[in-house]
Amino acid sequence: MEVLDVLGAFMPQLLLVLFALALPALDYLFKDKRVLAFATLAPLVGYALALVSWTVGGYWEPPTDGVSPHLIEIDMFSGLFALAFVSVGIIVVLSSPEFIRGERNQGEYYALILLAVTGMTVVAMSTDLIILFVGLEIAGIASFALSGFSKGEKRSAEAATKYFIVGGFSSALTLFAISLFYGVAGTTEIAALGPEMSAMLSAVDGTRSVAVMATVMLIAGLGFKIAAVPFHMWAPDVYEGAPTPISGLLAAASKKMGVAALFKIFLIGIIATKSDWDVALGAMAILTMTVGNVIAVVQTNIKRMLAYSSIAQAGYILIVLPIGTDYAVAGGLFHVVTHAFMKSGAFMVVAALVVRGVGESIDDYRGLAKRSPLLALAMTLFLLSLAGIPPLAGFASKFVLFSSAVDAALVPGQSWLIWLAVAGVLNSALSLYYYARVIKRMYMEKGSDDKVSVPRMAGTAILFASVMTVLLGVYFDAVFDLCQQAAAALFGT
Amino acid sequence: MLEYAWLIPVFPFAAFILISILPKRTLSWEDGAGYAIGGALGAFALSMLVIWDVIAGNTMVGDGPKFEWLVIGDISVVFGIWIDELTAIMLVVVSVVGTLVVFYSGGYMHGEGERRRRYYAEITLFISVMYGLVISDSYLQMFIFWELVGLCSYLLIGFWYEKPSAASAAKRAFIVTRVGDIMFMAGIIILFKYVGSLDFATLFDGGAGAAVPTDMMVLATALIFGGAIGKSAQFPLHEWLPDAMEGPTTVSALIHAATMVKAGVYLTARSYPLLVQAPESLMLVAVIGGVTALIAATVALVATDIKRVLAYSTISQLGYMTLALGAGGYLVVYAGSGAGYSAALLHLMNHAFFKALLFLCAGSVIHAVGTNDMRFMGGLGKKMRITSLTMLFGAIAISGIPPFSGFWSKDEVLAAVYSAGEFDSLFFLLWAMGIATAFMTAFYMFRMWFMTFAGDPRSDYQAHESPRLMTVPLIILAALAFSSGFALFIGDGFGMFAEHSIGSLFHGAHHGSAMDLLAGIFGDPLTYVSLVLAAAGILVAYAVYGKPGFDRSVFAKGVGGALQRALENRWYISKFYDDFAVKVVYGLSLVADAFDRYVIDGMVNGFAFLGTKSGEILRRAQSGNVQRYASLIVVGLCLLLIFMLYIVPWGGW
Amino acid sequence: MIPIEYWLVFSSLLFSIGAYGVLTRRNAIVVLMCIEIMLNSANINLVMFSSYHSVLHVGVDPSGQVFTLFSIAIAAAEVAVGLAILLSVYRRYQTIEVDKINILRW
Amino acid sequence: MLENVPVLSLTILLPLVGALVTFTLGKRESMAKWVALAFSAAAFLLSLAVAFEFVVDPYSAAPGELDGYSNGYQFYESHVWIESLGINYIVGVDGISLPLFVLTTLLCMLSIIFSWDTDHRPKEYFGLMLILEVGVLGVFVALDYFMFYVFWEIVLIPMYLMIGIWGGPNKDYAAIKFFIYTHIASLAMLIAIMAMYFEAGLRTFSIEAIAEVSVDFSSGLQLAIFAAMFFGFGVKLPMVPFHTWLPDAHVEAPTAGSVLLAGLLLKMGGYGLIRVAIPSLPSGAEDMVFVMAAIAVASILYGAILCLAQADLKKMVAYSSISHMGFVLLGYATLGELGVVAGVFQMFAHGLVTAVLFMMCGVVQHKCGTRMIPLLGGLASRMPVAATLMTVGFLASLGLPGLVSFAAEFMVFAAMFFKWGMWIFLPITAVAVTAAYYLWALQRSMFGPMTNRIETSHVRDVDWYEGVPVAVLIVLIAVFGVFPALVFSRIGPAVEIALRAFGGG
Repeated sequence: MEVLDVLGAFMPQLLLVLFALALPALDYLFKDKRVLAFATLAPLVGYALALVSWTVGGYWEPPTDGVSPHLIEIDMFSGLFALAFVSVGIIVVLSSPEFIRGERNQGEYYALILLAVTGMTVVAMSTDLIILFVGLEIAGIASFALSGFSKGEKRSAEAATKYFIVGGFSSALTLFAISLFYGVAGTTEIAALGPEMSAMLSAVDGTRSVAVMATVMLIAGLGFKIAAVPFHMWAPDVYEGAPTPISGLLAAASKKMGVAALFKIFLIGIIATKSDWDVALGAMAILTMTVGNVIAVVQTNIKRMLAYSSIAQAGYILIVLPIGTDYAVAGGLFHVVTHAFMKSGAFMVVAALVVRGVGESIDDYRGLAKRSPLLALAMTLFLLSLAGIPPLAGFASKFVLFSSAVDAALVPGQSWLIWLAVAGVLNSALSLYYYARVIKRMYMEKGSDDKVSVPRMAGTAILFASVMTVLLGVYFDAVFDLCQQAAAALFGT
Repeated sequence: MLEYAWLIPVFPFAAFILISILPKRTLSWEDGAGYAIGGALGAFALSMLVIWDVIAGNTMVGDGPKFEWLVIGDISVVFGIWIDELTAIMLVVVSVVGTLVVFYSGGYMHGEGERRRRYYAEITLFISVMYGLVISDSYLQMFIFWELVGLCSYLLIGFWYEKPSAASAAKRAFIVTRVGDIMFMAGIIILFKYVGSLDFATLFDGGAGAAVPTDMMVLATALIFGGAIGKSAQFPLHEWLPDAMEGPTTVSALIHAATMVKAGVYLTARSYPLLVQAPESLMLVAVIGGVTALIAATVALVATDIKRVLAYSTISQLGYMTLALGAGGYLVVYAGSGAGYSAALLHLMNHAFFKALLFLCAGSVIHAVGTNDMRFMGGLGKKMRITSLTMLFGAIAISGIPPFSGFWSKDEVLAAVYSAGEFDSLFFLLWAMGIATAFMTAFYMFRMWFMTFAGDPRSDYQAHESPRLMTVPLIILAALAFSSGFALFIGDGFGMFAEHSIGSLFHGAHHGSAMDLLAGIFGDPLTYVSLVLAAAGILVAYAVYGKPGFDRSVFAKGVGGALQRALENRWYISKFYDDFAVKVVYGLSLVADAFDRYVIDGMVNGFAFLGTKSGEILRRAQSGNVQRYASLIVVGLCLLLIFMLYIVPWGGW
Repeated sequence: MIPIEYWLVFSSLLFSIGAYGVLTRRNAIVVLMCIEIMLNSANINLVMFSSYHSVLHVGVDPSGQVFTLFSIAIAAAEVAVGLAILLSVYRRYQTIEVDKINILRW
Repeated sequence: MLENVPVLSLTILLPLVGALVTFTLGKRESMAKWVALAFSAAAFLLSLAVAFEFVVDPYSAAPGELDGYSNGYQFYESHVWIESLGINYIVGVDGISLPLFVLTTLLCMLSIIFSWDTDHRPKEYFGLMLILEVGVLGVFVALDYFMFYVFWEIVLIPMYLMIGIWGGPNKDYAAIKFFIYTHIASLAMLIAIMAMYFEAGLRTFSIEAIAEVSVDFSSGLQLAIFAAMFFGFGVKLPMVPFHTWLPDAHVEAPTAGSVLLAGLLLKMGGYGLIRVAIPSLPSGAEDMVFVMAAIAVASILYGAILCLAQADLKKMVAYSSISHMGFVLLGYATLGELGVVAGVFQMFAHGLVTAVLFMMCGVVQHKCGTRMIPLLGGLASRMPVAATLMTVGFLASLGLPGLVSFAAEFMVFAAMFFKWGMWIFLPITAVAVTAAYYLWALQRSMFGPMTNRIETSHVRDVDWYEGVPVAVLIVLIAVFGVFPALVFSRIGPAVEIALRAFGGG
């Protein structure tokens, strides 16, 4: 039983992996491929319920004993991230059956989704650079394969190639950075990085440049994951080429994995050197949101537009790092949660429309309000939420996020942080322009008169996402409370 | 009785409401003339009672019923009624002329059909607010009615709105008088600041007046007089009044001769307790009055439109009153005499009667002939006996021939101006201008009369005498035009009115009996100067226009020609305003519009364009080549490295 | 013992060579191999630092070595998926030259 | 009668419910206007009840006599909303918000009546109108910054859609410009709100609670926050040079949209300044006084001058709003009781008057098919009632005494003179310009000979659903012009509280 105790903390992951392994087998057994989707949903929903009952209700305590304290740790922080990842997983899986109907090897598709989610949760829980890297790679490799899943699609293959090459390159950067950190700190445990490194730096000359190099390479490597400018170039291509539900997964979950990793490394590991990297990251955050939004303005493909909007959202979250207060982290987490719903929701609407033969061009959305009022309404909700219009979820989280910059800027000597808030709100306004353009197409222009019905399962996913988008905007007390607990957990206070 | 004086405006106002909202069928005779007459008569009756009370020696100055208009903190604006002798004079004018004009309208507007309803609504509204203006007990209340009479004037000038000239004249009248109103408003705001109240009772109390610094008092009184300049059509804001003749003649008679345009004079008279504290303002009043009197009279010399002649004459006579008030102020300040003041008031009343008479006669003529242009009239005297006779009464009265009313007041005015010269020799010049004006007045009035009634018809028309509804008011007014000057012999040379109205400032104009007064007037050589000039004016008019065969082209030569052109172009003042409005103001607005469109909005659009354009440019970087993407990662990495090592190396390791 | 700088220079060179290859080689297979080189340079670092830490610290620090094992396994998996993707690309594009794969852009 | 009834919440809720009902009508589209009218009328009646139950001078009332009374706010409700951030649901009205509150329900109801013949997507049209009403009402009663901001932003969406769907030919540009321009301004305000929240350090967004602390903020910070708020509210107001969204939005918006835009949305800016910015940040306000005054005077003059150049009747009215809202700002800039009360009253007055103007522009548009003044002329003979109503509206707008705007304008001028003396001659000239452009427009469109530049044979007079709302408004304009004390007496005490920080005004 000791083995099981040791693995106790890994139980959820093991469960997911188990199902992932079983799915290809199920693929052979059942003709009705929807079974696969339900089989995928089962562990995800179970996991989600467990997480909810723990984080929200406090009815269940996750196992935290065994070796896990050195490698992974289940706390509010990881729990919240895991909840976000699993929620996105559920939404993606729900809208997949209709989307990939007719594809071969659907079992693998679902299995890969489960694996990707597994990897992400591992990253969120990791306390050690080794396990963090492993998690990144599990999720990464699974998503390389997923983005190339539509084998009949030229674009899908291309997306996979690009994703894979840039992803591999970034993995190498990350690994090299980790190796350097390991070199200057002598440990791979995240919490010990800072103290050990300080000791080493004062003991050995010339290590500063190595440490800076390591920091920079880590920013680059993880910057790839969250698609921060200038490491973002892959994102639009991949989001456009990948199967739409997978684009949703990448934008809403995979990116958040990068955020989790960044938070852990920068805010726990090397927080001691904050004054070295905060301006650089602040500048990068502003650059990221601006470039993302500015290019999104001129996009004509909705998936590409959403991709650029994701880049911008990454910029918003990035401001947490230079601010570095637990309120900011809570805001960042909150935005991770809300963004998970609104961005995946938006992609799922696109997916549902693709299923019904509506194209991916923004112009194809003309008159959608007449053709499918519900989908148009849901899309409007998601887009307005992304733009930060109250009383929707995106507003609430952006409010906390930007306010954390204001909060920190009121501290003497840090007033430059106000520019993060200013850049954030200006970018929000800019983003409104292209979101509103889609709304305009849907509501103000005339399109074809054919009605568009809502695919049932995708509809469920969209409904779920929209309910959450509204709920988290109107009443977010409980969730924000969780985020604050999670932030406290991250800082260990 | 006085505490019910606030009911005076209520009668015509009720008529206004009824005429406005009653369904067409229930409106009786002439589409509401009945209601209008009823309202006017009600107000007339009540006014007479009030006047009776005033003559009996009762006044209500600051102690009547009150209406709290608004309160902000410790500032409270309260309205009430103010009845004194000055009010009584205006009440006489408004009630008599107003009632007669409404009667007259019953005949004059007969042919207007459906529109009569609007006419009666507007004219009753006017009468109502004019009463309101007269009985106001604070500057603000007065200003409110002041603007409302302006509104009615606007509406009635534009009565025939489909005529472009009428629509334009209405607008012009409103805007030009509003320039004056703005000054008025600024003036009372100044008083408001220093005294904290706009009640006459507070302001005219000597102590409150001391609260205002001297220069501010000069400014405030000058600005308030600015309101009078606009409303009473004084130079340089006088050009709207001739244009206002586009309205029905009844309107010209009532509003633009007898009542509303007197409001400016009334305001100046009302402000006397303040004006006498600011001699500079008094001089301004006098100069403006003198200049106005002269300039308007010159233009009237050549006008061919019968109503325009009367309009310029009105302006000129208003200038007289203003001049008298200005000079009277000096007399008050330096001699303690109210002669100028009482002269102005007497002239105000007299002028109201004879000018209303002249206008209504002109209306009668126009009604009969169908044109305003005197060049196409002539020879009407035989066909329109009553009209020509009553108009002759008016012309004599205005020319200052004794014993008609105009003589008494005009003589008093000139005498007052002359005696003010004792304190500032500028008044001698003004007196000279007044005398010259008297000459011209006699000339152009008889020119008009001769051109209209004498000689032979110069065009084809079937003229006939107007109906009784119109001629009876003419006869009544003619009687008044003859007799109202005798009011000079009431109460110390009309000075009773002055005395009570401005209270402690001075004592009666002339002490003594009527015989003393007469002796004073006819014992003064200056009286004969003006008489001779008036008679000369009439004679010249007869020579040139009354007798056939005079070659008038002699005027059109040389300097005379240039002068005539200048006069026909109204000294180019109107043109100047038009140019100012069209070229300067409208030009400015066009420039501003372009500025708004291209500079301010251009910046907004520029930002938007910048956004999309930079998006287009940045988008090109997304070449689709994955190795470029990877290269950019390396570039970014290097930049970050440089940034962290060299640009912002905060240290901390 | 070989001075640590030598190791660092070596691994950095290796890394740079790999990176250069990724950025310039047009054949996707070669790009794949260059990524492996980069990963391996990191592995060298890990192993090297592990042994140096063992000298500096009291006792043995195995985590670098362990890490290397993990990363080798991951690299293998990555190559497997990568090759599969390249195969699928070849089917669609009839080429695996990375600069020809660019219908997704702007 | 209204004790223990959450009447303000109900008033906000009613249109919301109405909107949901309207949206779910399905095929029964023709029912939409009835539903909308019913709910907006109910809200109007409720707000009237509030107005009648409102205690004019709460300071003279004995303690305990007033239920739900807090700091001058009546019908006060307070509930915890988001505890972790200190966000509460607090509503209440005082003398400043009451006139605007009633104005909102009134104008919404009248606009719905005015839009009676809307047949293009009526469900959405009336539903959005009700949502707009919810937002505006919320802004006027919210006493919590977060709530305030939420309602503030809710307003944008229905207006964006109204312009975008039912707008004129250039609607795309106008709608997005309106949306983004005013959104940017709101965001500036949002940052200011955040700064106040954190600097106060009370963990509450309650406007009252923060105001108690924020008056003692350092003057530099106050200035910064006030500047941000001023920008946020000022764009909405709108102030020169941030006004260019307004003419575009108005020209393209459907008539009812313009009515609500000018009648209510602009008021939100003015309301925000006096509810939030000035009382909470006295030192900041004092430091900005000259900026405020300069901008106000510029708005008054520049707006008026621009009106002269406009050929589009509606655009002219739109620019006139800039000019008239400048008076609000000018009143505030004096930071004295007189000016501020007058400014608040001017908002109320402008709400009534501008609604009439835009409705009449709408009538001209509907009946003649164009609003371009050069194409019009002589319409008075074909549509006498419309001409009369329009004339009264124009006269009210140019500040004719006896109508509602005069009291406000006069008192603003007085307040300005009290404070700055002769500078008054700058804005006061606008009075003449205002008269000029209104009367000139009237002359060219309604008077003169009948135009032959457009087909006029089919031009009719106003329909009942157009005439009734305008007539109601005109009656109110006259009533409040003669009895402004009805409103002033309620505004006064509230402003006194608002200006407490300035040492008794």
